[in-house]
Formats: sequence, structure tokens, C-alpha cells
Amino acid sequence: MTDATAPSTTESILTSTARDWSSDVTTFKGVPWGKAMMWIFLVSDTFIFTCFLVSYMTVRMTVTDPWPNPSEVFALAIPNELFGWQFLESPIPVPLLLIAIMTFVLISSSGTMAMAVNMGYQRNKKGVVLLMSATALLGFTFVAMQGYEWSKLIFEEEVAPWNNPMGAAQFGSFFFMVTGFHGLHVSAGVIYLAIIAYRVGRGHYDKTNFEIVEITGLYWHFVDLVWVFIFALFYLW
Amino acid sequence: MATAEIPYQETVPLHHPKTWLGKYVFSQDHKVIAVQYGITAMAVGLVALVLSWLMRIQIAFPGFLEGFGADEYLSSITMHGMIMVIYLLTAFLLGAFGNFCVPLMCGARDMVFPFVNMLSYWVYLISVLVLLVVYPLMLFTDIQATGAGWTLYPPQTITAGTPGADWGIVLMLASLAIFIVAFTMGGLNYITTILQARTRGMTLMRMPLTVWGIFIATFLGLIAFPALFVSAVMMLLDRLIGTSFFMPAIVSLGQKLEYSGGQPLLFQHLFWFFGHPEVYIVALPAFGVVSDLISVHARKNIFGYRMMVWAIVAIGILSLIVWAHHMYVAGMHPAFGFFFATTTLIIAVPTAIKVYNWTLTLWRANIKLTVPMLFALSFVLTFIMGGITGLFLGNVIIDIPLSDTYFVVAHFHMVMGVSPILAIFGGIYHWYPKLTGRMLNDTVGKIHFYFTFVGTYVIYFPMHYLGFVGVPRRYYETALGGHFPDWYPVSAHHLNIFITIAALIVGAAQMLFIYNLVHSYFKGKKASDNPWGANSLEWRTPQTPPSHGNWDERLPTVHRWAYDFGVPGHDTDHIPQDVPRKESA
Amino acid sequence: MLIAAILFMVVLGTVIFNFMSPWTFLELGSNWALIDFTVLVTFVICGVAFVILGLYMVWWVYKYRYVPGRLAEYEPENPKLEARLTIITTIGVVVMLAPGLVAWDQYVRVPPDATELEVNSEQWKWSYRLPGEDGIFGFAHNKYITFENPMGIKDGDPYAEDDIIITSQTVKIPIDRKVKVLLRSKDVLHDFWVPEIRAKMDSVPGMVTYFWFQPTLLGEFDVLCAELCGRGHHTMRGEMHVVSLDEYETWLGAQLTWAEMKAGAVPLSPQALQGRSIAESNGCFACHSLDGSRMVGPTWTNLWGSTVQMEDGTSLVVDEEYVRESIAEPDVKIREGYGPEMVAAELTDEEVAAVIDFLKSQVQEESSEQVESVE
Amino acid sequence: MATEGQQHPIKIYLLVWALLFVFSAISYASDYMDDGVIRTSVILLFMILKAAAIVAVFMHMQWERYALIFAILLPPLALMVLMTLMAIEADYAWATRVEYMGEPIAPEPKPPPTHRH
Repeated sequence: MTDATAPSTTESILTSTARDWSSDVTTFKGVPWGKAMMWIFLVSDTFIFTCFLVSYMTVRMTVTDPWPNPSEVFALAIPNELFGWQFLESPIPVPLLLIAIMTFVLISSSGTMAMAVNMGYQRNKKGVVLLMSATALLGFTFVAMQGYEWSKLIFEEEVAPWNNPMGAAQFGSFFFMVTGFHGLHVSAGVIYLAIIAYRVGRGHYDKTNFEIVEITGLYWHFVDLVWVFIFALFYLW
Repeated sequence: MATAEIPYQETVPLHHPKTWLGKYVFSQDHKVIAVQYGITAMAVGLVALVLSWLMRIQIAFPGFLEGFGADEYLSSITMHGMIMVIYLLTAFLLGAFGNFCVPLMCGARDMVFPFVNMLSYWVYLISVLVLLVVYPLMLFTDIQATGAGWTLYPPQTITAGTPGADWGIVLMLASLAIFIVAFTMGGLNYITTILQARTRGMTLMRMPLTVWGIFIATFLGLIAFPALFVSAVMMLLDRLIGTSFFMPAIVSLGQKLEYSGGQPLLFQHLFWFFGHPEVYIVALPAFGVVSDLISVHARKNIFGYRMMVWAIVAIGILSLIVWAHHMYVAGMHPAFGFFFATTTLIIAVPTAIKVYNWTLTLWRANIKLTVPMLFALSFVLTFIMGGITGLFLGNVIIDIPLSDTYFVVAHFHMVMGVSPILAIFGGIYHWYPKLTGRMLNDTVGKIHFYFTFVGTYVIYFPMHYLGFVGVPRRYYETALGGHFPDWYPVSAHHLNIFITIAALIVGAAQMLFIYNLVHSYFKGKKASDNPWGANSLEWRTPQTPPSHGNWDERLPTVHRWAYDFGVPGHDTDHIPQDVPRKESA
Repeated sequence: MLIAAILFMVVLGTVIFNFMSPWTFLELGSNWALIDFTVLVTFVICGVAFVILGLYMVWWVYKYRYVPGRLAEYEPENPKLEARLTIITTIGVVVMLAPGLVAWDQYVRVPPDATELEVNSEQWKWSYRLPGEDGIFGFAHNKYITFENPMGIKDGDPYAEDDIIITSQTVKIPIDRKVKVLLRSKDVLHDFWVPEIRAKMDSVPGMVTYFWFQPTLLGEFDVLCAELCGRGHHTMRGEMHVVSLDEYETWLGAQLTWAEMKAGAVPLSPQALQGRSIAESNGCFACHSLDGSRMVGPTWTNLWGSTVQMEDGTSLVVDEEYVRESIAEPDVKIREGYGPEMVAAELTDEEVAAVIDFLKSQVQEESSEQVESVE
Repeated sequence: MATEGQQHPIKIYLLVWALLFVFSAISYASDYMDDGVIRTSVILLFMILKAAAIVAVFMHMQWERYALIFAILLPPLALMVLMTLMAIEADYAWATRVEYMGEPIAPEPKPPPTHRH
């Protein structure tokens, strides 16, 4: 154990794993406490989201009422006029348009977060604050768009968690519950990002290190990761 | 292992409060938090004990208790079960023992994030208050504690025929969700401490089995509680805003409900995906504690340490794929019976190995019959009884006649009621000197032990036979109108009266224990640093009780496993973990 | 050495209790002898293991008790011994599991010659349906349930017309005929269980579950609910009579088919109808039966105008005053043999009057001795 | 080492970022395909690719030691068991609804209300 963290090329995967697990002091070499804790928390959170999604799968497979086609339900029309200027003959409905935009917003925020982490390791305070703020802003945009999507579903399509005029009531139930739970995660993440960005800006971590940025990043990427699954399994399937 | 070259070792920033409130109430010291967890868990456990008395009196002497109707009976079984499993056993074994043992036994100054650890306790306390607030509410309002059974199966949990289906269940689910938050905060701390903050020389394979048990149990908790959390959220939504996750079309007491299409079995699967690991969340720390107690007090190394560790790991992994053995008669897919019966009986093998190794540890040992040792020995016998009846119920076809009878009640009380409680008592008698600096009274301890062990055995062992006859569980009144059917003969009722009397005596005997705890705290014999001659690190702290931060400036360095008892050619019969190898030679 | 003695007593007591105990399985009343056999195999293996382990413990606790200055034998592990124990355990487990899996295979595979019996469960009573002459059940769903259609049979399903509806809690089955029991629930989980038959299964709303058995013992057996189903769980008891084929045919001939039931429904006056729907929406029928059978509360059949015994020894005639009081303050007068379980219902005077009209409609002229016959 | 942490060239982040956009676009495009095995495979394939890219690069897992990787990736296997069994279970319950309750087999969903578009 001369260099605990250097990636080894000569060791096999199993030897390396066994050696780390049979060593003293730390099992995850070079991983700070906070990061280890965040990783384990994310495993736990994975179980929460997967249980939600497995429930969704089970109920969707069990109900005999028709399941609405999300691609039609979440279609959004491109307007044919803007500020009185008519540029199209009629509005063009595009399936999942808003969802697609939301997906791209969230991916963009993941990108800026990754950059922020990188800046953190370069101890580039300004870069960290800027990029984290950008991430938080994108996250906020995502939540706002989700709010719009919810209101559209509730008021225009008349879908409620307990009621769905298009078929199985569970469509609305799962939609609001799963996206709501994810939305809560995003909102918490936005607040978390804002706090950390503020503290980085105030020089709170100048004397130690910027690991906290990476830990925040892990959480944020996880939120993005969950959206990947929701997007594929709820909207596309 | 060149320990000096560790490039990076973090330290816990210790919070040293000045005020009394900061030192003893909002303390971030893991030992204080352990005591807080322990006292709260015991207090709430006493509530559950009283509930069990009420139920037993109703079973043996129906109608004796005024105002204890079917509603009160059902809410009592529910609250008793939930309190015992979650708020007492899980909280005590992980919250109290976990907090106390993990940093001390790993050689850490504290948990890695003491503030989060403190929050964990306070959130746990909130969950307990939310759970128990239903009792004052019952006095002043129409609200009734939920009577759906601790498994909370829908649809009955939230339909009108069940007591507490309106608000009692909401309080219960809310309390569970809060508990899960509390557990997650604590559990993340235990795991990270065990994985990342051991002292030098403390490899995983040198850790005492107590820490191993707590480690795997906590990990199981972190990945099993989410399933309960999810099902609790979904049931809350079903109850409060009328979604139909678990609720199909229902005509409840003549009224059509607004539900359609849900799947009640989904809840059962999610519940037991949590619920079975939960059994091992309770059992594994108890296994660990008992292993350590037997080894220390028998003055002999634990037999087959590596097998013991791998058995814990194997049980932990297997426990995630055996959940539906609680659902053999639930009407699930018929083929599941084959899968789950097989995995369940496979899990018997590592469990049996643990029992063999405890027994074999006694062979050619030098057994000191201290109070902790008595509890450990009784644990082994009780656990064997609970384990083999588990083989009955795990085997799908035998479960068919026995499920939902008193056989099940007897089985799980033996295996996850009495056994872990015996381990907890043993652990308290064992660690009390280190925690307080005083010994517990031996005589009172022995009286308490014999009442508890023999008493619980005569309560639960005969109960299995009621199950064979076919007495169903959760019956408010079995002999309706004084009529004793074939499946509940008069002799069975007499047995029930006997069990009730035994239960009242055993319950009352627990007051001895509380007296002992309180009395010895002030008047007990002063304890030395290492009164049992144990090897693990908690007995090597410079002060007794250990100060905040546990160690002096230097953390101890570990040179050996925790079980060097009776090493040949050595002048004492035990060598603590931090004694270097050359000195011991 | 008290502990060694106590442990020994416990092991010995366990064995003695087992052989002396009068409590064991009731006499087997079905084909499931394989279940009893598997239990026996498990009993023997586990019992032997328990006694061996317990006695070893007692012996070693006694033999290796503390002697100051003596060192225990230092033996961290013994791979050979551990491997041997593992193998022995595995063999034991396989021996227990094998008959269990074989029996389960039989349990879930229904023989093709089994006849079907549908068990309907609701809080807190049983009812039954037979497929009739065509051998096929009509579709049924909880969403079709009305007062006149208690099983929720789908309207216009041709297979449903000859289905036999048994609203009584007692069902008869002929001896030796294989029966596939289909389980349905109107409201919550229940579990159809006859201890002598061994077999049981939950009924789950929103799906249909099943098991099968072949009765081999004549007699009248209790049907229990084995899944906690609310406050009346312990009162949910039906009866299953295993009878000779002749007796079965006679009994069967007296039962109504769905078509007959629809045709023979007695029309109620509008007021009585209103009273029924008030009672229904207040959940009265969860505890008060309309067929004379005893549930949590007294039956409503022939109740009106009858003389009833109270708990305090007095008796009274069921009249308007008594009914009004019992609805508003059910705790004041308790019928003998019943508990104070009822929750007060807040009804207006007109609503009570309607309920009383319904009560009057439930008085059958021909006999009043049927009341309370089922204890 | 930990003081240096996970420092990697910016280029790889930009590359993965771009890839994620491409993958998302393809996932989204699958909505225009006909229902069937191919569409399902496309959805699942790109879901997994995106997830893998995020976990491996953005969350730095590919630079972590195997001790951590296994600890994070193995426990969710239990969820695969849950998912598989629940799929079988759901199918079974659905079949009893169709067989005994006369529920229609895969009826057409009603279209969403269009009057307000």
C-alpha cells in the first residue's frame, strides 16, 4: 500500500478490490468522507426511485383500463402567430416538445455542473460560483417548466392524480407522484447549489478544499440520471 | 501493512459545547446520542409492553377489560408490532448499539458527521412523538390508532371497516416516513464511519463481529427502508387524495368507493421487500453482539471468525431475495412459491453455521457465567427454537396450514422478539460499565435473567402448538359466545390463560431491570477500565467512561483481531487488539 | 451451575411437552396428506437438531465452566469441521425442501377434473357461487355490484344465467370430489380457511386467487377468515359441510340460479327502498344480516315487532322508540350476547322512518323460529 | 492524492456533454417510430447509454477504484430481481382480471381532449 490511490494497471480488478476492502483505515481509498457518504446516500435514493418506477410498471401492466399515449398527452403545439405576426397557417402539434426541451435543459445543467467541479479542483473560485449559479438557474428553469407542464395537464387535459378522462386513473397518479418526487429533488438541489455557491464565493472553503463542489455535483448528476429513466420509461414508453 | 504511509486521514472536527444543554441534550457525542436513542427506545418499548398486557388479558379473559373492544384490540396489535419492530428493536440495535459501538470499536473519535448524527436522534424522537400522539388524541377526539396490523395491508388499512382508517393510519405512515429519514441520517454515518474512519491496523477482517453485524444491518436498512418509504407515500396518497395505487374497485360496507384498477399485492411485495431485510436488520446486530459476548465471557476465541463474517454477508445478500415467503398465501403468482421456498431454505445454511459456531466456541472454553453470558447462552437456545420454526414457515407447503395462526406469532416472537431482546439485555449488562463507569447489580441481573429467559420460553414455546391446532392470530375473541370449536378447544383456552399469566409476570420482571439501570447508575460498584477482560478497542479507552473524542491525542493502533483469548505461551488469558505482536510473543 | 440445569430442563421440557401435548393438527379432512408428511419430516429433522445442539450446549457449559488460571483451547477455526457441518446442514435442508416443493407443485396445479366453487368474501361474511350446468362462471366485477346483484355479475353474460348464488354462509360440497376454490373479495383481503382441509388462500380484491382440495372426511367444518380484515375479523365464520353426493344433490336443487334470483326479487315499496339505501350507505349491513344469520350485530330479519332479550335481563318489543334510540345511542341498550360495537348513526327523523319501513318489509310471515339459528 | 481529486481534461466533459445531446435527440426521435421491438430497444439502449455516460464521466465513476464501483453498482442488482418478479406478478394479476372479470383486453385509450389546442 505504497500509494493508496494510484490507479493500478498491473493488478486485476478482483485483486484491487480485495486489497482495498482488506486494508485498514479507509476502504474507498482517496475518497473523502463526505463523498463516500453521498455515494451511499445515492444508492439508497436509487432504491427509492426504482421502487417508484417498479410500482409504476406493475400497476401499468395490471390495469385493464386503457393507458393514454404520453406522446399525444404531452404534445405541445408550435403557435402559428406571435405578437400578431402570423407565420404559419395553423399551429403544429409536436409530441413531447416541452419534455424534450426540459431534457435538454437538465442535460445542459449537468454539463455546467461538471465544469464547475472541474473548476473547483483548479481552485478557480470565480469559475465555480459562475458555473454553479448557471446550474442552479437551469435547474430552476426546469422546475418552472415542470410547473407549466403540470398546470397544462391539470387545467387543459383535466388530469388529476385521482382522475384521468383518457383512461386509467393511475396514469395521472404516477405522473404527478414520480415527476413530483423528482421535482422535489431538483428543487432541493437548486437550494443546495445556491448555498454551496454562496459559501464558495464567501471563501468558506479557501483554507480546506473544494471537495464539496464535487459532492454537490454527484447529487446533481444523480438528479439528471433519474430524469433519464423517467424520460425513457414514462414519456417515451 | 505499512500503516505510516497512509497519505490522507481525515479527522472529526469535535464540537465541544460549553452549556449543559449542549453537552447532554443537543450533544454531538456519539455516546450521548446512543444513550438518548436507548432511553427513548426503551420508553416507547414500555408502551408496547403495556399494550401486549392488554391484549393478553383480552385473549385469556375476554370482556374483563372494560372499554377494550375489537377496535382497541386491533389498534393495540398494530401499535405493539410496529413499536417493537421499528421503534424499539431497530432503534435500539442500530441507534443505541450502533452509535455506541461503531466509533469505539473501530477506533474513531466519533461518527464522521456528528451533527447529522445528532439530527438523526432528534428526527427519530419526532417520529416517536408523531406515532404516540395518537393516544392523547384518542382521549379527546374520535381519532383511533390504526388497527390494520403492523403489515398495514391495503385495502383494509384505509377502508371504513378498520379502526383508525381515517387518521390513525395517516399518523402511522407519517411517523414511519419520518423514522426512515432519521434512520438514513444515522445509517449513512455508521456505514461511512465503518468504511472510511477506522483506526490504523483495523482491517475489516479484524473488526469485532458486533461491528460487522451493525455494518451489514445498516446497509440492508439503507436499501430496504426505501421500499417502505415508497409504499408509505403511495398509501398516503391513496388515503388523502384518492389515487388508486393499491386500491381496486371496492364495495366497502355497502358503499362503492371511488377507487379502481389498483393492485393490493404490490403493497405487500414492497412492504416485504423492506420487511424481510428488516428481520435481519434486527437479527444481524444481535448475532454480532452475542458472538462477542460469548467469546469474551467464555474466554475463548470465537470459533470460525471468517465463516461468521461471511455468514453475515451471505445472510445479508440473500435476505434481499426471500421477501415473498411472507406471502405464500397472499394469492401471488403460483410459481413464486418454488423460488422463494428455495432461497429461504438456502438462507438457513449460513444461519445454522452461526449457531454451530456459537456452540463450538463453548467447547474447551473457560466459561465465566456472568450475567451477559447468561443472556448470550439463552439467546442461542431461543434462536435455535426460532430458527427451526422458521424452517417450517419458509417451506412453502408447510406455511399453507400454519400461516396466520399462532404458530407464526410464536415463531417471530422467538426469533425476532425474544432473541434480539435477550441480546440487547446481554449487551447492556456488558457495556454498561464502560458507558457509566459503574457495574450493574449482579444478583438483580440474575433474577431478571431467569425470569426473562424461562418466562419468555414458556410463553412462546407452547404457543406453536396452538398454531398446529389452528387457532388464528389477530382474533379479538376466539370462543364466540362461550362456544369452543374444534380448532379452539377448551384446553387451548386454558393454555392461553397460562400464557397470559406468564406474560404478566415476565413483563413485571422487566421493572427489575429498569430499577437496576437507575440504581446502579448512582450506587453501583465502580467499574475498572476493562472489567470483563475483553480485547476490543472500546475497553482500551484512556478514561472510563470515555471522554468526548474517546481517545488521547493518538488514536490506538490495532495489531490483531479482537479474539485473542487463551493464546498459548502468554501470561494473561487475553491480548487486547492494540497490543503489538512482538510484545505478546 | 444453575444455568446448565435450567438449559437442560428447557431442552428436556421441550421434548416432553411435544410428546405430551394434546394440541396437534386436527384430523386431516382432505387429500393433503403430503402437507402433514412434510411437516413430520421437518419436525423430525429440526427436533433432532434442536436436541443435539441444546444438549451439547448444556454439556459444554457444565464441563468447561470457569476455572481460574486455566486457558481455553486456542483454535481460531477448523475448516474441515465447518465444511462437514455445512454439508450436513445442506443435506438436511434439501430433505426438508424436496417434499415441500413436490407438494407445492401439486397444490398449484389444479387437476382438470376438479369442479369449481367460487367463494365471495366481504366484511364480514362469506357467500358462494357455483358455475351451474354449463360449468362456466359468468364474468363478475366489483364495479357491477348493487344490492340486487351482490356478486357483481356482468349484465348480459350468457354464462351467468345458470350460475348458482348461495348467499348463506354455509356451503355444502360432496365428499371425494375435487374442488377448485376461486376466491374473490368485495372489499378487503380475506382468507378462506378450513383447518381440517389444511389448504388456505387469501382473497384479494381486484384479482381472483385459487387453491384446490379433495374432501375425504364427512362432517361440518368451520370456515375461518385467516387474514385480518377489520374489526369484525374474528366473527367472520362460515360453514362447510362435506356431505354425501345424494345429500349434495338435494341441497343443490334447492338453491337459486342467478336467473331465478333476478326473476324472484320481491319488489319493495319506495319508502322501504329508500330505507334500504340509507342503511346501506351507513354500513349497517356490515354487522346486521338480512338472512337471519348472526353477525357482529343482530339480524334484521323478523326483527321488527319481535320480543328481544337485553343484556341486563329485561326484554322489550322492537318498536319505533327502541329503533330510534338504538340508532342514535347504541350503547344504551345492548342485546344479550352482543357487544357494544355499534357506532351511532346520525339520521334525520324521515330517514329513520324509512329505515323502519325497510325493517317492516323484512318480517317474513311464515316463521320466526329461524331467527338466530346460526350461532 | 485526494487533495488533487478528480481532475480531468475539460475536453472529455465537453465530448460527453455533446454525446448526451445526441443521445437525447435520438431518444426523442424514437417517438416518431412505430411501436414495436425496435422502438423499445432504441428507447432502452439510449436510456442506458445516457445513464452510463453520466455515471461514468460526470460522476467520475470511471476514475474511481473498483472497490467503490462494485460497492455502488452491485446492490441495485436486488432491484433487478424485484423488477423481474413484479413484471411476472403484474402479468398474472392482469390475466385473472381478463379471465374472470371480463375486462377488455388492451382497449384503445381515448384521445386527449383536442378542443383547446
